[in-house]
Amino acid sequence: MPEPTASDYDLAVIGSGGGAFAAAIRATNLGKRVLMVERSTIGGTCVNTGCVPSKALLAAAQARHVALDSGRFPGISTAADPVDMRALIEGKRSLVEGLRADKYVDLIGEYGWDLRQGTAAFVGTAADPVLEISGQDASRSSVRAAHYLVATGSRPWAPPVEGLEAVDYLTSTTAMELDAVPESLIVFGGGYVALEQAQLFARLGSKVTLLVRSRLASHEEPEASRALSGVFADEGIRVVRRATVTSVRTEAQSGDVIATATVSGGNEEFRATKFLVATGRRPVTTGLNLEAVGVQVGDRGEVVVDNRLASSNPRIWAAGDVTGHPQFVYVAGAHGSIMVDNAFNDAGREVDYRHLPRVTFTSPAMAAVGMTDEEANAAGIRCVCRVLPLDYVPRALVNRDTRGFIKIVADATTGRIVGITAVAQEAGDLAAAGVYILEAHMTVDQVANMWCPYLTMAEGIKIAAQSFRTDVSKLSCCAT
Amino acid sequence: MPEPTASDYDLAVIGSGGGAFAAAIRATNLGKRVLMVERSTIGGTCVNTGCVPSKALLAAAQARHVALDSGRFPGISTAADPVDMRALIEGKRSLVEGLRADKYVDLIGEYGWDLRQGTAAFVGTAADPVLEISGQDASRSSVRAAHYLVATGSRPWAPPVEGLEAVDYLTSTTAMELDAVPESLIVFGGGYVALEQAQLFARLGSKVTLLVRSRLASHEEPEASRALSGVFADEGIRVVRRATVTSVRTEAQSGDVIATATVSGGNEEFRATKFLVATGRRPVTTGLNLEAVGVQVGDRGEVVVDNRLASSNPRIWAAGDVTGHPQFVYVAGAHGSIMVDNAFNDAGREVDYRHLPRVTFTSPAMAAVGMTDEEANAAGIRCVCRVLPLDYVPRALVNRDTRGFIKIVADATTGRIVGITAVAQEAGDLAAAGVYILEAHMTVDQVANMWCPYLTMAEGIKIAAQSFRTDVSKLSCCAT
Amino acid sequence: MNQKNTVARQLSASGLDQDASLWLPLLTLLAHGDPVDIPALAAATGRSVQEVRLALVAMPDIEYEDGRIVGWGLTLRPTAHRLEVHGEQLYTWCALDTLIFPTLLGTSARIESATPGTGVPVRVSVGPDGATAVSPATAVVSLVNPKDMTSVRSAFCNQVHYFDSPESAQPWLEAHPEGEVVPVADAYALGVGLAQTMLTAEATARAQPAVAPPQQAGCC
Amino acid sequence: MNQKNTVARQLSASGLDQDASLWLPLLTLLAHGDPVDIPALAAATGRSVQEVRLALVAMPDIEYEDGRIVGWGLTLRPTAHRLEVHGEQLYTWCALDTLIFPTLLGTSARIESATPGTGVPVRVSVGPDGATAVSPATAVVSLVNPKDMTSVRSAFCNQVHYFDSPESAQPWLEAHPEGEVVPVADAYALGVGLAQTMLTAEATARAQPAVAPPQQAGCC
Repeated sequence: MPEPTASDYDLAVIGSGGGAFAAAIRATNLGKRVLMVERSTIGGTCVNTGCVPSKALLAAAQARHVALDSGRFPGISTAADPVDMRALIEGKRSLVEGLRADKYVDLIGEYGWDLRQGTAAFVGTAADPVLEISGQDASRSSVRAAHYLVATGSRPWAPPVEGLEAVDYLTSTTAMELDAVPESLIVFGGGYVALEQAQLFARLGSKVTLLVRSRLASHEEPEASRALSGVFADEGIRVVRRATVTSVRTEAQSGDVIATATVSGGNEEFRATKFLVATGRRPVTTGLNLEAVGVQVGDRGEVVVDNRLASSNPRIWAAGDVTGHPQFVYVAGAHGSIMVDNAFNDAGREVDYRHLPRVTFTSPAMAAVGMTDEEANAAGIRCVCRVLPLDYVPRALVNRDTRGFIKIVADATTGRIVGITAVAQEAGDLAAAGVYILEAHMTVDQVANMWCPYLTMAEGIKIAAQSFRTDVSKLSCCAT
Repeated sequence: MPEPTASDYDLAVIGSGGGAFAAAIRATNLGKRVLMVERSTIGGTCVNTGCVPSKALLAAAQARHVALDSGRFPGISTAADPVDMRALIEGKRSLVEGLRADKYVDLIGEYGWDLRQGTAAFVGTAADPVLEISGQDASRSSVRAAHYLVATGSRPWAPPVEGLEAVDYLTSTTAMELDAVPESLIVFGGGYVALEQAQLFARLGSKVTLLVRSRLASHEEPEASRALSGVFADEGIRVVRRATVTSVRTEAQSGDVIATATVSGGNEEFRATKFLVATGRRPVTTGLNLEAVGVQVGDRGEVVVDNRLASSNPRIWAAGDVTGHPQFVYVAGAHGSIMVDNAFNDAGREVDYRHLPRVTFTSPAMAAVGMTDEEANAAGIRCVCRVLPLDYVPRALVNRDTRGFIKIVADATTGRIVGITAVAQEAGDLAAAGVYILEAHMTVDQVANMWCPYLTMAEGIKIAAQSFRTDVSKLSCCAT
Repeated sequence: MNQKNTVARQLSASGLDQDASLWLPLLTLLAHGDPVDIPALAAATGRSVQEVRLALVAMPDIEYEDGRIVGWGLTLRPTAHRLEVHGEQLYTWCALDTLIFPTLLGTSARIESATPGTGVPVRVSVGPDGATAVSPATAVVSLVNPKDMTSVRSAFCNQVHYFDSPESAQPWLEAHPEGEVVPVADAYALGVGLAQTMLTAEATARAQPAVAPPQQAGCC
Repeated sequence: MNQKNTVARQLSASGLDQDASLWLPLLTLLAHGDPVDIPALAAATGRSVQEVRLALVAMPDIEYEDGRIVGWGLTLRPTAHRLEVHGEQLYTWCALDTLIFPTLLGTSARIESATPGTGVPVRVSVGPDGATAVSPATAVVSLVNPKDMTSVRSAFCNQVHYFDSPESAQPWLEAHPEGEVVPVADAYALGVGLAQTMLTAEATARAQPAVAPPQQAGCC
C-alpha cells in the first residue's frame, strides 16, 4: 500500500461528458489543478451518440416529413425523394464532430487542464484512494487527487430476453450509424429514446413496430401516451402496448429478426429487418474498482450519492447518468458545477429536481415540467387539473395540426401551478416557459391574466390556465 | 333633442372584433344587457383579414419553403410544385369561416346578447348620447345605453404619394384574396404587415421588392432589422432601405406598376406586377359623429382615451385599434374586459403595456417583450445588454439554421431583465416565456441558473443570460 | 344475397342475446387499450359490482388477465385480426367484428388481417364514408351460418376470415360447403347493419345512448 | 491581356492615391447600409474629427446627405450596379467595384447590373470561391484605361459597365476604341487582384488590418 503523498491534482475527473466538463471548467475557473481521464471519444453521450446526433437526424427527418405531409395545406404540393442514408449519416457525423471540437475538445486547451486518454480504476484505500490509468499504449500511471469525480455516464441496457444476445440487435447508437434505411424495424421499448428512434426511422421510410411494456412514456401523463399513440398511428407506426418480449431470433433464410411477445396474455410474433433495443440506459461503473475505495454502488450499477453528490467516500463524487439520477445532459452539467462548489468551497449546494423540464423530441414533441397529476396526488397535494386539447389553440388551427394537448396541474387550495405537460410542436419551448412559471410560484389566475402573444403555441398555456374558470369553448379570440 | 329616457341597454358596442367581443362577453357574464352593432362581417380584423388569414397562409408557405430549403440537410431531398393560389385562398377562407363561426358568430347566441347589422352613429348630446343605427335595409333605429363602447378597429392606411390613388394597389386584405401569385410584387412599408406579406409572397413564388423608409421593424432592436434583412436576402427578397416613394404609376403597355423612390438622395425606379401598400393602419372613426357627443379624437382619427379606456365622455369608452394603442388583438381583448370592469364595477383597472409581447410571424420570427436597449436608455435605466447569435444555440445548430439572435437588456444595477428580443424560429414562444421572466422580475443570474431543456430554442434565453458573466464561446454543452 | 341475409339476421338476433347494456360499455372501455377492471365496468354501466360479476358469468368466452377483462369480441390479446382505433392496437376475435366495431364505437379504424394458409395481409381502412382503401382490392370475407351461439367465438368467429382473393378462399369454401365469401364492401355493409341493429335495440332498451363518447381522463 | 494588365496596374496605382486608411473603414461602415457621420468615421479610423474632415476634402466625389456620408465608391444612393451584402442593398459607382468590394469587405455578395441600352440584367454571385452563377453566362465587363484619376468616377467608372454579351457591347466598343470587354470571371480576377493590392499596401502602411470585421452593435 502506497504511502499517502501530496496530491498531484485537486480534482481528477473520470469521463469527459457534460458532467465531467462542467466540473472541470468550474474547478479550473477556481484555480484548481484538474486532470480528466477518458478511455474513448471525448464528449460523452450527449454530443457523440445521444442528444446531438438524434436531434440532428430528427430535424432532417422532420424536414422530409413536412414535405410529405403538406397536403393538409390546400394549394401546397410538395414531395420527397427516398433518403440517402449515407449522406444523412455523414452530415450528422460532421455536425457532431464540429460540436465536439467547439464545445469539448478545444475547450480543454483553452482552459488548460490535463487530459489523459486511458482507462481509469481506483486502487489504494478508502482513506487514500489513488487512480490508476492504463493508457491505450499499455502505459500505466497512478494519480493522487484531493477529490475524484466519477462521471462515466451510462450505456444502453438490454433486458434478459431469450435469444437476444445471439441477434445482431441495434441500439440507438448503432442505429444512427446505419448506411441504409431498414425496410422494417422493431423498436423494443417505450421511453423517450424508443419514441424518438421509432419516429425517426418511420420518417426516413422504415415500417416501424414499437413493442412497449405498458404505455408510451409511462412516467408522463396518460394523456401524453394517448396523444403520441395517435400521432404514431397516423405515421404508420404500429404501437403494441402491454407487450413482453419473450424471445428473439434471426430467421436464417430471410435474415429477418423475429420477436415473440406476450401481449395481454396472448402471443404474437413480430418480424422486421432490424431490431432496435431501447429499453433504457444503465450507469457505467464496472472496472472502476469502486468497492476498493469505499464507494457504494446501487443495484443498477449507479454510484450512490447524497443530494450534494458525494459518494459514500467523501472525497469521491459522482455526476450525471452514473448517479442514476434523471438522465439529462443539463442535469449532468448542473451536477458537475454543484459538485465542485461542494468539494472546494464547502457550499452545501443540493440538486433540486422539482422544476426539472423533460422533453422528448418527437414531433409533436412531448414535454413536461413539475408534477404529473398522479405525482401531485402522491405528494398529498389536493389538486385540480385541466387538459386543453390543441383544437382550442389558434396556432395549432392555423398550422392545421391540432394533435396534442396542454395539461396544467394546480394546487386546489392556492391555485398555484405545480405541473405542466404538453404534446405539441414547440412543447420543449413551452416546458422552458413552464420552468419560469413554476419557479415564480405563479397561479392559474395569474397566468390566465398575463399578456401572451396570440397565435403562438405558448398561448395554449394561457388558454389552459383560463380553462380553470371559463368554458374555453365559449372563449372568443383573446377575450379573457 | 329627445328627452333623456331609461337606457335600452347597459352597454352598446360598436364593432364586433376582439375588443368588442371581450367586452360583450364580460358584460354579459356580469348580467348586463348588451347590444352589438356591426356594419360588415362579424369578427373584425383579426379573424377576417388580419392575424388568422395571414398566419394560416404563412404556415402553408412555410411548409412549401421547408420543402424547397431541405437541401441544408445532407441526404434529404424534397421539392415543391408551384402554388395553386385559388386552392390556397379557398383553404384560408374556409379556415377563417370556421374560426369566425366558432369564436365569434356562434358565441353571440350562446351568451345571448343582441346583434344589429347596420351602421352606427352618435346623435344626441354629450350628456345624453344616443346611438342611431342605419340598417342595411335602410331601416333606422335609436338606442340608448348606459355605456357605449367604440371598438371599430382600424383599416389599412396609405400615405399621400403622387399617383397612388390612380393605381390599383393591394393592401394586405386584398393581397390575401388574389387568385394568382403575382410574378413580382413591390411591398411598400417596413412594419410587421409589410414583413409578413413580403415573405409570404416570396415563398409563394413572387419576386418581391420591399421599399422601406428607414429600416425593417424600425421600432425594434437594430439587430432584428439586420437579421431579417439577411434572411430576406437569402430568400431573394430585395430590401431597399431609406426609400421614400415619390410617385407611383401603372405602365399602360405592360400593366406593371412603376414606383419612383428617393433612396439616400438618389432616385430609382422599381417595377412589379403588383404593388402592395403596407404602411400602417389607422383608426376607423369617420361617420361616428363622435364630436357631437363630446368624444375627443386625435390626429390619426383615434378615440383619445385615458389609461382606464374612458374617452373624454365618461359614458363612452374605446377598445382596440381605434384607441391608437398597440395594434394587437390581445390588447383589444384586454381593453374589452378592462373597460367593462371600469364601467360597471368602477374597478379603476389600467392597461399596463410594460410587458406586452410583440411578434412578427416571419420565419425566423421576430419577437420582443419589454424594453429595447434604446428604450431602456431613454427611460433612464443604466443598462447592460448581450446579443447572443444563434450560432451559440444548439437547437439552431441541429436545425442547420443559425440565422438570428437573442438579445437581453438588463438593469446594470440590479441585474433584472427589462427586455428580450429574438429573431429565431419559435421567437414568439420565447417572447411568451419572456413575459413570465419579466413579470417575475427575474435577474440574468437567476435565469442563467434555472433549469432549461437542452436543444430547445428557449435554451438560448438561458445561454444569453449566462453570457453576462461568461464567455459563451468557452461554454461546454450545459456547463453553467 | 339470400344466404347473406340469413346470416345477418341470425347474427343480429344472436348478438342481442348477449347483454348489450353490459357489452357495449365494455367495448368502449376496452377500446382505450387497457385492461378493464370490474369496478370500472360497473361504474360505466351504472350497476353494482355484484350485478356485473353475475352478468359476466353468462359470457363464457370473456378473456381475463390478472382479474381484469382484456377481451370480449374486441380484445387486447393478439389474434389474426388487427383493429387500430385512435392509435390503439386492438384485435378482434372475428374478421367480421373488425367491420362491426368501428360503427359501434363511432370511429374510424384501420384493419389488418392475414389470409389463412398464405398469411398474405389484407388491409382495410374504415372511415365515416365506409370501407376505403381495401388492399388488395380483390379481398373477401368468409361467412358461415351459426348454429349454436352459446359460444360465438367457436361457432362463428373461428370460421370468419379475410382472404386476399376469392381464389385463395377456394380451399376453405370446399371444406365449408355451407359457407360463402363476400367482397369486403359487402361484408362491411353487413357489419354496419348489425351494429346499427344492436345500437337501436340498446337505445330502445335504455333511455340514454349506450356508448358514451371516450371521456377525458379524470383529473386529480 | 496586355491591355488588361495595363488597366489593372494603373488602377492599382491610382486606387492607392486615395487615402486607403480612411477609405477602407468608410467602406466597412457604409456596408452596414446606414449613412456614416463624421464622428463615427473618425472613431473607426482613430483620427480626430478635424483630421477626417480635412482628408475628406481630397475626395471630391464623395456623396453626402444631411451632412452624413452616403457613398464613396460604395454607395447607398442608387446606381445601375447593385451590390447586396449581408442583406443590405448597396450600390457601386462602377461595375468593376462590384467585383472589388466583396474582397475588400471579406464577404460574399450578390450583384445585379443592367446592360446599357437594353437594360437586360446581368446577375453575379460572388463567394469565397470566386464569381459563381454568372447570368447570363455570356456577360462581359467593359474597361477603359483611365487617364485622369482626379475624379475616378467620371474618368473611369462611368465607362465601366456590365453587358449581357459581347454582342451587346459592340456599340460601346465602337464608341470607345481604346476600351475592351472581358468575361466576368476575368474581371473578377482583376478585381480581386486590385483589392488584395490595396489591402496589402494598407496593411503595410498600418500595423494592424485596416478593415475591421463588422462589429456587434454597441450595447446600451
